[in-house]
Amino acid sequence: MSGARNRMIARAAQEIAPGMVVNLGMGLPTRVIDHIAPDFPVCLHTENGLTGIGPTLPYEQADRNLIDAGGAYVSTIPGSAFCDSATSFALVRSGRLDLTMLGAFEVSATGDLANWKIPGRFTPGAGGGIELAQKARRVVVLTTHTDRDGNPKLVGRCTLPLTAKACVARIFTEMAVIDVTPQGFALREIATGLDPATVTAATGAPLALPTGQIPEF
Amino acid sequence: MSGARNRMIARAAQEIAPGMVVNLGMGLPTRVIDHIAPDFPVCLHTENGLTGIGPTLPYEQADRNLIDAGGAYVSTIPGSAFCDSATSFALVRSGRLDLTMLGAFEVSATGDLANWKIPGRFTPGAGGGIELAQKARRVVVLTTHTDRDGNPKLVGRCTLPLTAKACVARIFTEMAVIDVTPQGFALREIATGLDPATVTAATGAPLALPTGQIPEF
Amino acid sequence: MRLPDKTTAMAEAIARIPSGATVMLSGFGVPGTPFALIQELIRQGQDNLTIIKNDANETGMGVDHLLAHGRVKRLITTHIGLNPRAVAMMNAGEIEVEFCAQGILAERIRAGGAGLKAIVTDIGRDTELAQGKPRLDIGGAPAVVELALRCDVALVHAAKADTFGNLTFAATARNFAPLMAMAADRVIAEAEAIVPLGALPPDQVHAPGPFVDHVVALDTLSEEYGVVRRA
Amino acid sequence: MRLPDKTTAMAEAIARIPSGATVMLSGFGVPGTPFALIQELIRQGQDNLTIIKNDANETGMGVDHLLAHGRVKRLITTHIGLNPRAVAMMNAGEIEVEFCAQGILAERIRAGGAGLKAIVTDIGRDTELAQGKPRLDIGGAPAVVELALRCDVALVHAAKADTFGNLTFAATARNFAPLMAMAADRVIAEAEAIVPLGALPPDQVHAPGPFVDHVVALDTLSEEYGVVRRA
Repeated sequence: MSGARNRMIARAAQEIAPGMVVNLGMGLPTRVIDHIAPDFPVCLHTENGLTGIGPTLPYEQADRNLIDAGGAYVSTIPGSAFCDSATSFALVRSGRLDLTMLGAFEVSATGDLANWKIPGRFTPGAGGGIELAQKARRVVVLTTHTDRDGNPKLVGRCTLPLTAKACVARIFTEMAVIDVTPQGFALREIATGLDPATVTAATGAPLALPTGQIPEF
Repeated sequence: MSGARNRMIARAAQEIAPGMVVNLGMGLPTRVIDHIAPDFPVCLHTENGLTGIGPTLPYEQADRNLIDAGGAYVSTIPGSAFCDSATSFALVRSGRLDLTMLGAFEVSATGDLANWKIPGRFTPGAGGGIELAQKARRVVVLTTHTDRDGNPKLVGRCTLPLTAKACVARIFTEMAVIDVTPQGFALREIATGLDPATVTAATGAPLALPTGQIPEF
Repeated sequence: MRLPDKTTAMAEAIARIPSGATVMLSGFGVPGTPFALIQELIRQGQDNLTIIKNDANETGMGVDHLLAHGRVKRLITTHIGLNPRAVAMMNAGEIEVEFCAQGILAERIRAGGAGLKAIVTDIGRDTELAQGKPRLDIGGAPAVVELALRCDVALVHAAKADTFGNLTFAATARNFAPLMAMAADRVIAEAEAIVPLGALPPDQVHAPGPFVDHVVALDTLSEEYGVVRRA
Repeated sequence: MRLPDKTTAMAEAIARIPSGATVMLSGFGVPGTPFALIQELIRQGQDNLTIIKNDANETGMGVDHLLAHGRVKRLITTHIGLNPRAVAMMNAGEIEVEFCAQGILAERIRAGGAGLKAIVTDIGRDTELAQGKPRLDIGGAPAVVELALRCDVALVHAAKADTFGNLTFAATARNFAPLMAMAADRVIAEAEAIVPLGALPPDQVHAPGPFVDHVVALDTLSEEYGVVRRA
């Protein structure tokens, strides 16, 4: 993984405030866990029925019955609790989830998220993504700035089937930290060594630049 | 309690077939428990969250946290389980309750049951009665044949607010065992020493008599 | 990662309840009723409350104190037959009472706790309890739309709580507590014992900590919590 | 009173499933999937099945065997991304797939188990998953009516079962099992250990015995139950 991507993940970890209940989606978001200090007060939730996720375990130490929603073998910490799938999503839908970090195929300038279906190519199903995107108190996205073909993933309007409308507050990419504002995308921070014009060029919708110095990560 | 009433309760106990899940409502139905043999295979359910009710306990042995829905201090047996109120009624509504025995203010010749409200006089609320009456696979009623003023409780049509329509299959009183049939009330068994004319006179709707000998209880 | 500490002094927790609030109370009869939190609510004086509880307890206990002190505007319940004051106040128009089938009350609370808008059921279809409620045809049969219930604050009684708010309940004292603990903007749990993180096995927790905001220790149990001697 | 014995031989229990049945399978990935009951179902040959499961497992495991043997007509699920065969069969029109938001699948199953007709939710409102579903206005906002799901037979995996069918589940193997165990006309539970009545403390039961019809002992656990070694 590139240095910029690692710095993006470390930067995303700072979104987590003390005392939060947080769900980290599959893929890049899961890596955020490596940047949370052991004594940091936070409850990590996984939708397959665990509150209080502990460190990921290697094959030799894994419990066959204890995984996260991405299939990784995880552990418990003092104060963890298991619950069934209905209770686990009750927590999500009733507003107890302070923050979720999700992956994306596309994010629109109005915060729409598409991350579950590429018609004709890949339809894995939405899993728990719709509820996480629609009901977490704050939704941030971790994604590469462009897809494999170099096309922007930050777009004016999603072309793929939606996961949820107007849900994304902030986007972390290897290039930038970008907020979704009532006026559209707004650049907040930039990867060290990049200039704003490069980010703008890789973004599929207008990107408002801050006045003055742009913080780097 | 009169001998006839005791015999009625003993007779009602015979409704319980081996392997059933049974809920015994407040009042007379609760007394049925005294007529179930210790080795009889049955699961008694109480809607406040216990499957597998054990014997009622005297004050000195009572557990302050362990009551039935009528407020009696009960006990567990090997294999009992506690659950929350939602799960407890899930069992009732989803068809897992084979039999319930309920009290009644009125039962109609079409099996309508009224047992929760006497407008202007007594409105305690229905508690769990509506769901028990509407969803148990078989609903039988245990009641005095007439009210305190001597008025029939078995009537052509209920005048009191209904608990559930067309739910009662059989009625046990101190006078008789009476089925609700498509043709209305039908006498099945009679208390020892009574003649059918007395039962008919105390019943507020036509009562079909069997041909031949009427079994006694 | 470590899990935050939610232990709170009782007065401080109850002070979060404003007058006019909707408050859920766990308990079916005595078991599970948060008598101590109710007493503190009475001491602090909040009034004009909407109370959601299975029953109105009995004379001199729990909800009855709130009624006697004139703190209740409205009661959503299933059965008040054991509390003559509740029946009398209802008949006199001093409180509004909304009756609900017991399991439907449980499901409406659970639906609120599960972030659902409503449930659809045929329960009570033929009764006056369904009057005025929206109807829906499901598979050719008429059904009733029962709206989800949420509240500002839920007060629940637990046997044990850890400092993060994981709760366990004793025997039939569980009843409505795990449901109400999901359905409130703020959940205050009183516990007979507060145990350290890790003392409750994760597969034996009845209400997960993330739903709970405040854990309040009960130093002693008042007489109300005891076995009721009946005639 | 004593509680009835529901222990049943595996072949006898599975023989109650007819071809064409709707079958729920517990499990989220490996944990909780009733691999042994699925293998017996394959051995007996029932086909034309509607399967309800969170996911389609992975190649060579659980649901994948049913797909490979052509036993599945329809799959109601949330995510099949880890099973290329399921994706390919769906794309080729060899199976029908109904996708559901994961928590809504859980709630639809639970609603079936709770004897409700439907739930009303705003989840998926803006997605194609809600297309064609009845709409309802709740408090001025549009919501979707999601029908309750029930099945002919639920196959669930338990860590422990007593002879009456009280079940406990290990860690995240719980997931859909307690819900499916409520929502079936017949529930068959395979258990890693069958314990005598009284061995499970009544406040630690995850699925109460009255919901369960058959308890099947697992003598050994096949490789499918183990930890998956990933690249």
